[in-house]
Amino acid sequence: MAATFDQIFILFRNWLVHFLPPAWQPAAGALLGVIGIVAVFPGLFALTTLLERKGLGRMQNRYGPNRVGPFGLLQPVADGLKALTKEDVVPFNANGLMHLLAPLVMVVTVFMSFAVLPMGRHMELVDMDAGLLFFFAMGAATELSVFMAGWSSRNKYSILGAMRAVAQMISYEVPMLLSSVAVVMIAGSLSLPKVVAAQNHYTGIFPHWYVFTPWGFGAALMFAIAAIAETNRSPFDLPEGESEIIAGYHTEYSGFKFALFFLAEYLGMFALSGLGVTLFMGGWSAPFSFLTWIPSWIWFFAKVMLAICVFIWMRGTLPRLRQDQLMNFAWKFVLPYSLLVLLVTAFWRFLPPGWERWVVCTVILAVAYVVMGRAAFKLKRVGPRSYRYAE
Amino acid sequence: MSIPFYLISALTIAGAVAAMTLKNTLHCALALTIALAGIAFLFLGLDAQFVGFAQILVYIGAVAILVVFAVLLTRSGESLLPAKRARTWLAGLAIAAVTFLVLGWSVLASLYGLPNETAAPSVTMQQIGNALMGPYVFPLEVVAVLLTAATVGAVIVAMHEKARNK
Amino acid sequence: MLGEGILKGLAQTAKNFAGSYVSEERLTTVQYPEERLPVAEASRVFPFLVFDGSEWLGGMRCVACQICEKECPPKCIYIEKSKDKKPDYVGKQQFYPVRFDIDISVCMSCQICVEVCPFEAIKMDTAFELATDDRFGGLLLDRQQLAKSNEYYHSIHPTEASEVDARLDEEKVKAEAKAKAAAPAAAAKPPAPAGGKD
Amino acid sequence: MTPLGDYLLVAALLFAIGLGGALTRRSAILVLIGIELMLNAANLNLIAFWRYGPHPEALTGMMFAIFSIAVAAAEAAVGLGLIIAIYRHTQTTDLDRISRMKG
Repeated sequence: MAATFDQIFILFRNWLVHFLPPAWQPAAGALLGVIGIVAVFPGLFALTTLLERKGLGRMQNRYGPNRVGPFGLLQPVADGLKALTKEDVVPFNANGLMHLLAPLVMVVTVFMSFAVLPMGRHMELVDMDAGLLFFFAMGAATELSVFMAGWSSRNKYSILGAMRAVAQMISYEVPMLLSSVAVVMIAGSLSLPKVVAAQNHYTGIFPHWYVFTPWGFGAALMFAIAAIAETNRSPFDLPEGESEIIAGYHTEYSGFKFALFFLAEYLGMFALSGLGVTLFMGGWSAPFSFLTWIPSWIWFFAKVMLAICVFIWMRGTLPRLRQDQLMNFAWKFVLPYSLLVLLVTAFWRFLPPGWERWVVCTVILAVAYVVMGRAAFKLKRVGPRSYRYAE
Repeated sequence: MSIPFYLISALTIAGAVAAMTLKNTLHCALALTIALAGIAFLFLGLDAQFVGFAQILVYIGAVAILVVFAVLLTRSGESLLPAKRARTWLAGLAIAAVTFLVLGWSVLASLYGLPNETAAPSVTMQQIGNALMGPYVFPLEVVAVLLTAATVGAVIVAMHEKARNK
Repeated sequence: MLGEGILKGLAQTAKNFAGSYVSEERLTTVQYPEERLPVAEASRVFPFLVFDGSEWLGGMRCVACQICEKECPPKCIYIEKSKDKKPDYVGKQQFYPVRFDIDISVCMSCQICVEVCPFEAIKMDTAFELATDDRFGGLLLDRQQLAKSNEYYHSIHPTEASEVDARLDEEKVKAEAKAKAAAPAAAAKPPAPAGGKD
Repeated sequence: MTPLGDYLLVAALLFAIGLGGALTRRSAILVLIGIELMLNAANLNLIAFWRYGPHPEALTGMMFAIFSIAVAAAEAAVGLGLIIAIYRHTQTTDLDRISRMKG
């Protein structure tokens, strides 16, 4: 019974598709998969906007939105309606085509990066041999659309915001790749379902997730920092911070195009937290061995929502980093530490399994973290500010 | 004779021509991106998955944006260049046409000798990894050193004048 | 160690988040239309005209002396004096305003008119839900809209109202005593022309 | 299955366009874009020959293409660094005016 419930979507799709003549069946199956993704994630996006505003409210000792619908559940519908009915103002000498193309390219590329995420047992849309590389290739394309948005609205603030956003996304993409390469080194394959399969077994009741190994925890930490920076969220949301340069690269956007940017940002959050969950927290595998009867896709979406709550938690807590602090932090702490994590993963890979490799790796990572942390403090780049103006 | 091949190659060539002929330098940079994306799809058409994604990641993800940054930093985005073409532009075009004729002729002349239909080789990442670590480990290290040198070199070359000769 | 501050901050917001579900008094939000915060006693929004008794025009204390009109910094009070007179609370014949308009879109609630009014005729109201859809006429309140009873005054500013009433009663007693004292002198003199004094 | 010849023709055309652009345009950045296109055309040939070659499992073509992409990226980085330095020095990216070696 549990197996059928676990594979319910696959069986449902096969049942739907078998009405068609066999020639069209694979295409129809793929189409249904795409429709599934395009329906589920914008729905989750609507839920997350509400979750975010209520969560932030509760953190600041106030209720979140509770006017529209019971407990504010219809708030996303209200926001969506507002975004759709707002007038879509395009600046006079803006570059019409690029101004329209930027949000579309961003949303399309982010949606394409969902193709490789395994959302359940056998539930990845495309089982690519180089799935992780495809994911990052799509991530790289979003930077270009950010720049197109910034440049095509021909407004000084949006160009500034776009340049800052692109610089930030590029400098945090390198550590993100490096930390996921560590996982590939251990899992032995770039294909995400194989990565999940490598983590999907248990000793006693505890799973073999990579986040519980020393190198995995270090890599997960760096991946989390890079993911938050890659989606321009919370402590790293300088490019679109309201108090900074108005709204950065989407200053000149309004109405539907602005809603598309908003959707793209949240889908980017889902994609990256989905990838983080797949790489480090065992994708769709159950947290304890006695819980495996619960369907696999429930675990994937539960972990993704947990990651989204961490995003929101960070947003409710941390002040915004300045551009020079942000870039220094990327190149002088996150990147070196990711390289070190890669080295430690190599040790882990080639040391015989046993307590020695646990000790060796943990000691190296801990000492490096403390030493580099203090060094970063001493350089006054990352620590509390002692200078009046950024030189 | 497959339709997608013609579509993609038409897109690529259109992007390349646009990249070379547009007046505004920034439009050229974006046309270059379209051409690079087209080439990436051609690689995927040739079942070279790894190279296709690497192409997207490296070229569209980094090089195209680098070009765009350069265009903005040297402020050649706004000012339309007075004379679009170099003084010796006619000679340039002639040379390009001649090279294309020679290459085209050589391809067409040897067309019958080229193998047309072969089974698509299934290349797994495992094989690429082993090849990179096996016979090609030396070039890999050389490229690593080269990339580091290039990064450091580019930073020093482009570093702010005042900071450099301090 | 890098990141200590972050962890402390996260712990704090987590405590807030959890606490808001556990102890209700953490949440200071007042659901406005349903629940309301009690209006502070000394709060002021726009002026209103006080009248004694039940009939708003007869009992109106304002004697159209136009001091408040002159003193009002943004000049948003417009008064026209009446031709005839009417008795005030002491019984003395006084003028009354035929037109007393306040433009509340201009008024800045500075309470100067209340301070300069010698007759305690204008006080500050606390009603703040004054939204209208008519931008011009709707925000120019005439004397009838401004006139409110003394009981209402007592309800919004109890202490101040009682002081004012005490002062007015005291003056009334003094005026009657003076009138009683002046009455025999008036009788000794040839009877005064039939004045309107009661 | 598209025959090898078509890929070679497309690559040749791309190469010619890149060469033409590099030779005729005045702006340094556009010359660099032209060079980028030529390198990509060469990559396309490499992959085409690897794909239709006698034993594709040797992966030689693909390795060449991977290394050529890496080298081209490095070259683009250094090239643009040079262009920015030249621009900062001579305030122009117009190649006809930066033809003197003087200081």
